[in-house]
Amino acid sequence: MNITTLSFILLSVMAVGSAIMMISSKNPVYSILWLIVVFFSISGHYILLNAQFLAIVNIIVYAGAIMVLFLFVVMLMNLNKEMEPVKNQRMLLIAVVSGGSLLLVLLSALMKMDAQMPVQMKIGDQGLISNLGKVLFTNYVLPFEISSVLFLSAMIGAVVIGKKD
Amino acid sequence: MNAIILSAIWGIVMMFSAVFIKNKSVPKYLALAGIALLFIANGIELNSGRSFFNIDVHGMLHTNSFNLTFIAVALGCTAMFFLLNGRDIEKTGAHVGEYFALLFFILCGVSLCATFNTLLILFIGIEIMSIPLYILTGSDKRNLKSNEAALKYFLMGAFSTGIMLMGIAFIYGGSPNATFYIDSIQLGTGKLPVMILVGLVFLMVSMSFKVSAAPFHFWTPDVYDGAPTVFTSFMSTIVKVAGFFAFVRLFENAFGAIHTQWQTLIVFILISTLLIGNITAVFQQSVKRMLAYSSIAQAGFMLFALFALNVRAKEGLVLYAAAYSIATIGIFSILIKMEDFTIDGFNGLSKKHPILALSATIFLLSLTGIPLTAGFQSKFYMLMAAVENGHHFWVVIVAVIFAAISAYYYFKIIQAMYFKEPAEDFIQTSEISNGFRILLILNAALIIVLGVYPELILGWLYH
Amino acid sequence: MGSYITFPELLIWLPLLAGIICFFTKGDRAARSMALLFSLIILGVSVASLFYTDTKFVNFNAVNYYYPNNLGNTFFVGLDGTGRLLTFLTALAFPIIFIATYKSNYKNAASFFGLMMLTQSGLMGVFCSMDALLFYFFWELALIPVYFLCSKWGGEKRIQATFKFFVYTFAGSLLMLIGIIYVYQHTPDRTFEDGTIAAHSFAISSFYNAALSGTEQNWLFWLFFVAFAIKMPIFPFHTWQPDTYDQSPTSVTMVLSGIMVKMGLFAVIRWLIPLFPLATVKFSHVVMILSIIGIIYASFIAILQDNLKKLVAYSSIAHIGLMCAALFAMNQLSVQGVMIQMFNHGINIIGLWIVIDLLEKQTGVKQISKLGGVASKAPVLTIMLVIIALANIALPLTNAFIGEFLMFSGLYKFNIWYTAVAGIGIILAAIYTLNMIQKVFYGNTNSITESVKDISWNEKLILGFIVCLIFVIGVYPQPLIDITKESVTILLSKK
Amino acid sequence: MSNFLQIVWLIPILPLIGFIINGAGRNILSKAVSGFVGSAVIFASFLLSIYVFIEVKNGHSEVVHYFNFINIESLKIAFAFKIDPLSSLFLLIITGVGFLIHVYSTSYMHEEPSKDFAKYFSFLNLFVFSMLLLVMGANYVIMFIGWEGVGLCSYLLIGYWFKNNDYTNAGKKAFIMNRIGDLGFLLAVFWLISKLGTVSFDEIFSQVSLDKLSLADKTGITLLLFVGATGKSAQIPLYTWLPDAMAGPTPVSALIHAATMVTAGIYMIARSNILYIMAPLTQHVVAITGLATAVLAATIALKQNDIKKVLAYSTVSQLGYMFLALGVGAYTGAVFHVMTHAFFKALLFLGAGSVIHAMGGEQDMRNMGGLKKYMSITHLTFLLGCLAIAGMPPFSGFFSKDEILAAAYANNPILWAVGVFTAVMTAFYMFRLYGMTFLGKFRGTQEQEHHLHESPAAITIPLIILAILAVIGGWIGIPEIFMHGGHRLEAFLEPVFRQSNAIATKHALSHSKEYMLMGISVAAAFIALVFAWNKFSKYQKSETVSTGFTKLLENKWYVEEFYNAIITKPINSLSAFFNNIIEKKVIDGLVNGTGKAVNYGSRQLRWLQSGQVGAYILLMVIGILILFIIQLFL
Amino acid sequence: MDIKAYIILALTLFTIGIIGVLVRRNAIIIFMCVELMLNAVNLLLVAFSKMHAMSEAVKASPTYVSDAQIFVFFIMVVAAAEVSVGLAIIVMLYRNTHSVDVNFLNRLKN
Repeated sequence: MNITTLSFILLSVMAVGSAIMMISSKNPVYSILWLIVVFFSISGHYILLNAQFLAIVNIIVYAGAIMVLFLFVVMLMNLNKEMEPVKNQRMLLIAVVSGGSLLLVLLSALMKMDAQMPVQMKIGDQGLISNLGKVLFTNYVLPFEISSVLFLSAMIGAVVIGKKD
Repeated sequence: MNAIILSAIWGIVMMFSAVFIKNKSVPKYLALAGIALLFIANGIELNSGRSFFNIDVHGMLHTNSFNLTFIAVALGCTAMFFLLNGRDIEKTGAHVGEYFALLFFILCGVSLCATFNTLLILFIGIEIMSIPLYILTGSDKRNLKSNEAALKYFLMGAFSTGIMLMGIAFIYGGSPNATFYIDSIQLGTGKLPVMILVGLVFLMVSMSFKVSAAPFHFWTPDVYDGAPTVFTSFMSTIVKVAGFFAFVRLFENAFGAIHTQWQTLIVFILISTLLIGNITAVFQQSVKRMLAYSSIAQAGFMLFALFALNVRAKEGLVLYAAAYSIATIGIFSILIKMEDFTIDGFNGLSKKHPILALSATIFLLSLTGIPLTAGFQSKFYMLMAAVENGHHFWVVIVAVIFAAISAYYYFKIIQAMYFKEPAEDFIQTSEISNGFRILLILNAALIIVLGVYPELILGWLYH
Repeated sequence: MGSYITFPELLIWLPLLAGIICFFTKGDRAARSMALLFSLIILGVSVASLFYTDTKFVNFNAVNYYYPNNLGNTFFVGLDGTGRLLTFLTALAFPIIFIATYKSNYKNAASFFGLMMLTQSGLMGVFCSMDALLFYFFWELALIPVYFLCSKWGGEKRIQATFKFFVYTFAGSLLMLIGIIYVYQHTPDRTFEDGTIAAHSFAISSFYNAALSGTEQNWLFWLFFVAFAIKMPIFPFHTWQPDTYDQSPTSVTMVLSGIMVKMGLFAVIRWLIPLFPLATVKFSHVVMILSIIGIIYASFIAILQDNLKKLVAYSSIAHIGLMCAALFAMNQLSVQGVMIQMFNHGINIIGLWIVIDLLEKQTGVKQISKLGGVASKAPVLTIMLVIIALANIALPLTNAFIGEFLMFSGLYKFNIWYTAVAGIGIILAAIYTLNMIQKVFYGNTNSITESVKDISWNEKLILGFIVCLIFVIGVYPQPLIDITKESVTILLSKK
Repeated sequence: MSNFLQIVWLIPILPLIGFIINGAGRNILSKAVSGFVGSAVIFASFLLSIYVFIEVKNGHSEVVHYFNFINIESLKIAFAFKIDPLSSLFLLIITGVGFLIHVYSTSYMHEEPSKDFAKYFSFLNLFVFSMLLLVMGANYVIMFIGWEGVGLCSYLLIGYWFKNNDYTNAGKKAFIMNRIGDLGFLLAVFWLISKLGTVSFDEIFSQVSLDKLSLADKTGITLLLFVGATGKSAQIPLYTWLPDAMAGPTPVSALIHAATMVTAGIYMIARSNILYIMAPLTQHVVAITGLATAVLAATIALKQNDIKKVLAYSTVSQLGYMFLALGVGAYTGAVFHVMTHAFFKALLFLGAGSVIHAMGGEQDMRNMGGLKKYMSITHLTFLLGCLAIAGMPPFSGFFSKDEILAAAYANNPILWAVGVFTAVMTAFYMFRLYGMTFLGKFRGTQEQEHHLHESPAAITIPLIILAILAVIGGWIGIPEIFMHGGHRLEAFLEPVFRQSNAIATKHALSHSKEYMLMGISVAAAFIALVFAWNKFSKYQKSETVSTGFTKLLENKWYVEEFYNAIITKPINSLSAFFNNIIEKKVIDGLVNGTGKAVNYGSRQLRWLQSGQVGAYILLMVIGILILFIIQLFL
Repeated sequence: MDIKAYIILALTLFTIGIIGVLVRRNAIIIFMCVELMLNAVNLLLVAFSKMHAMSEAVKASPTYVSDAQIFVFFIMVVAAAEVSVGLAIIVMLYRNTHSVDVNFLNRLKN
């Protein structure tokens, strides 16, 4: 077991564990914090895969911006208490069973693949900022520009919905 | 291409109009001008095959007469929508300019969905269509139903986005070419790698969600019911048929070669959609909610395009898009004028407003699929396609039985309008202008024209 | 082609035009007169078409517009013998109906007559179509105005009854649509006048040449037949009919029972048998048994039926059952019998409805048990009714006798026992008809029938005309036979 | 081709014209005019018939073709009349007796309002028209037109007093029973069409066609035709309508239900004699049915008290006799009996009518008696009629009946024995009738007695003419043993039955045997006659309730009740069952059930739409799961 | 590492996200679970891109291999936009009802 495998396992356990903690925490603030831990461990994975740009963006955008926004909203609403009075055990069971069987079905199908398909670890330059940047502004200029429309609509949305009449 | 860029630009124009122009009715005219411009620009592209904008898109978009015609249909329906419902949009809330801006952005998304050639554009296009819709759904801010609809729509929409992305990821992973271009995923005709299959199912689920096909339709009735009626009209027509066009475009180009391998799934979805849509619609008392279920039922018929996936199916889809949208926009525009959205609210409409009743009848007949209406032609093309396809013939028979059931709820409204007496001293509708009447008649006439002469649209498909 | 207006076109467009004009006519009287005027003009056209058209099916007087659609469907209309007979019946029935109900007041008469004329247009279209899709179009189009007519101007339970009728027939015709599409996929290429070639075609000639295997024919037969059986209606698809006849305004009931039920038979002649000859032979027994069950069953129900309108409805089911059975016997006698019986039944049943309408209008009831003694109050009406009712049960020297005689003799050639069982229907028909005459017209008057008056000029005129027609055809049916002779031969050659 | 025979179309058309004039002008015409028109057209027809008869007698038989009734490739039916000895004889009977009855009716129906009077005559004319068509038709279809037509007229005339429910019921019954027979007739015609492709008599009876028919065909066709005959001529099992038909005016009973219409069956079988003679089984069936009917009706007639009912049952019985004759191949005998029967039965009915007229509508013989002194002409003519029907020589009935009995004996002595037994009963009940009506003391009310009178000339003259005919009518058929060449009727009809006679095996009876048979039957009948005369000339009303066999007879063997139980009731309950259970519950239940199922499904399915996002997504996940399972594992 | 490991990981996270969506009633948490699902997809995409980097055929055009990572970038972009709209909607609802519990969202049903 080399260091790559070890870190993979470590990061994976961390990600899955925190994810479980996130969905099971009663306090929304804890959930947010656990989710941030998940994001960090996924960023760790990105680094392991030598996708540096995404690792950083993930931290900045997700953990930094988005989750902070969530946190703000939760605080704003004063939801930092245990808000859900009754836990529906039956729903939990059904959810776990159906989710679990979905996972099982998918995995049992996918694991039947015979071919070993190794993943390039720690090396490779596709994930470097310069390379991605070049591609993004040449080949991907259309989606890039078009996503501005997305942001415009998000902006208008904030105005339309958020602004008091 | 013209439509994508101009609609984005015009969206921004509308956005600024909201800031600079205080008069509430100006945005409507501006929007009409914009849609006219879009329509003409798209028409020029369709006619000459050349775009105003010469951008290297690296094959991410693919325009041909087929999808340009579809865009033309969508734009035309939007123009009809603006004409019929412009005033009602003004009444929805304070941000008229913004609403129109969002509608134009949605049109941008529609155009993207019609012309995409990579999964990335599809994803962005779908999101551009969805996000403004979340907002428009919640635009009636004081109305709890509208709030609730927006949140439901948003949560479920986000969930389906997740599903879709998972699908895209698996397609990418399974593709030997490592590509998002739908036409070069390169599948043999033999047995598929399991990753592609997984991706295909995920994609199918998320697209079914967008077109509200069962069992992924659950958002539809609630959202259509809760959203402001004008926007319900828009999202149940133009956005939905765009979703369908994207659905068909995706599956035809990416997985068309292995059609038989996933046809069973479509059969399952198709039958459940027809079943749930038609059966549940029967019991509805609110016309708005009934139309929501009817739109599910109609989706069931449109799914025949995927079921058959041949030339006739694609022709039929475009025709269906037009027929369904025109009729639904028409019937919604009448519904908006009603004071009472229940079926009883329509009682005796023919006495007070014969023109409204007549055109509503034509719309409903078209939705039922009675000959001489566009609705018949479109259903006919779908059935043609399905029969031509040659597999699962029984599905066609089941479908027509459901089509007969659909008459049950559409005719309830006709019965109410013509054969029942209104309650005493009942103010049935808000004020109705003569212009509206004329537009309605035009709209109804369009349905008849398309019913007699579908070439009007189909002729452009092979231009 | 199409450079001059031909009879089938006139027969389709004139009623349509009339319908539209009626819609926009102000005033009830004006609309009524307009409709009557137009229906007479159409009758004139139809009569002319009887004389000026070539009887041969192959050279039928057809208009064949190429209508630019890659499906290969055209506005293709024409008249063969069967078509001419039924268009004539249609053209004849409408003026009769209009004159007989001339004194009825309809709310919103403009719409009423407009819809009536539209119905006529649809019916004409069905009988003239030489293109399967066009046929389907008209098939449905004839239904829509009738739906509105019944639901708007009908009786108490009209909405449910009519809707049942509508959904029933609509479902049936959708099945037929699938069948049409399937056959279309198997038609040969078609070259149009301008040289374009469509891969398939809806034209009747292509349909007749469709390459269909035996098994395909088997299930396609049922897809088509169910649609037609519902329209006719054949047991057990008939339950819409009594309710609808009961609830519809009488003039619409006349159209329904006089002409629309013939659509089913006509469709079998024009489409079903030539398209699926193998299946026709294979399933003829099934169809005939169903039809014959229908004859007996409906006749039995009619015996104790208290509702006058439903009684006529059930009698109509029995008669149509006989026609259907005879049609599937597929020999010259039976088919010829069906052809002329379609016409005769139309005339007779319209006559019956006129009388029933008069009674109902005067007394306000349609229960047989509440009526009685009408004969002493309205002798002319009684005579007319007795003649028409007896014609309806095929007494010799009336028109229906010719038809039933031919049908039965053809049926007999096919199968003795079917004929014998179906023949029981003759006896049962006598029972219910005479029961009805006895209970309604004979006996003493009661408080309800006390005030019945005899018929007035327009009814006398029309009933007299019908009675004359009954006897003329009954004594000299040959012209009627001659019109359809050729069609019969051609149909039988498809077997 | 003789041109005068071209005008035979006038014979049926004249009554039709009478029908139209009386029918259309019933509001305008006075009684005198309509009565005159009605009778005159028949008289004109009668004159033409005589003319035709003479022509035929001179050997001018032919088929007169007018136009093609139905003309299709595989079936040509001509509208043509066949004028031959058989039809010309019937023409004479129909128009002759018909004319007398028309004349009689002008007086008998005089109390009716003029509108109804005209209606009556128009119906009567229509009847004559139909009857003429029946006998003149040159093929089975034209015959059938008349066949149904007479049924219709019978229906209309029985229900002439349409306000009375019993009368209209009787009419209805007559029509329906006739229709049952008609179905048999029609089936036979269809059978002929399917085998031979023609319905024309000449073609069917040609040797070529007969060869085409197998024995089974012939038996089937003749049996079916016979079914038709049982309906029209009131034989077992379809005889019950005829006694009920007495509800009609008495002249109608005389004309339709005694003299003419009911003999249509005999005419038809006589016409088809060649087919029958070639189907021995049918011959047996016809003979036995005829005889059974004769016995049955005679027994019933023994205990009837309604004067018309007795006559009606006697008619049924006599018709049975005729069928016996047909069954044993004595066609001439049958036709002969038709003729004599027409005379004496018309006479009896008209006489009864005269009595009823005088009694003010009373028909119950128990309330009559002693009418001899009040109505001498009626009495005398009636007595002659009774003697004729009882078969007393030299009255007409003797000759025809004797011929039948002789033929029956030749066929099978048992048939003869039963026939004689019937003849005895006939003599008995006829003289019971005679005794109860004309002899003894008057048993009616004072008022009736006061009202009694002889009928006017319009009634008595036809009676007298008919009485003369009833006496001498038989003389055209004097048996060979009395007078060589005396059977002029046989000679006249010979061309019609030539084919059959050639085939039929003739059992020539020795003269002594024939005398003996004749003697036995006449003697037996005479004894019965005398016995009845004695017994019923002293008839007194008694209130005793009859029991046992008498009761059985009084109730007509309970046949009506039996039919009611096995036919009428099942039909009604079947109708109710179809209507209430099958139609409403099963079929409509299925149709409406579909609608209900959709509604129910709708109500249930909408609970899926619970409003809970969690539930929605759960259902979606399950949907995804299903899709994966379909895609990956199925 | 084999791609299977990444598939297992990503699907596990994805499933946890789905289960979270199903069991939680707080709209914000549900939304966060959706974000978790998106992250699982992102991870999988990156892993696939690195898997394809090993394939000789694909190596020839290096930009192809970057496609997935660009895609991940766009997913993040869209997610950000979605978050802004989503949170706005949640806040709006909270303003009107003082609750973000989705179980109370049942005015629209049947």
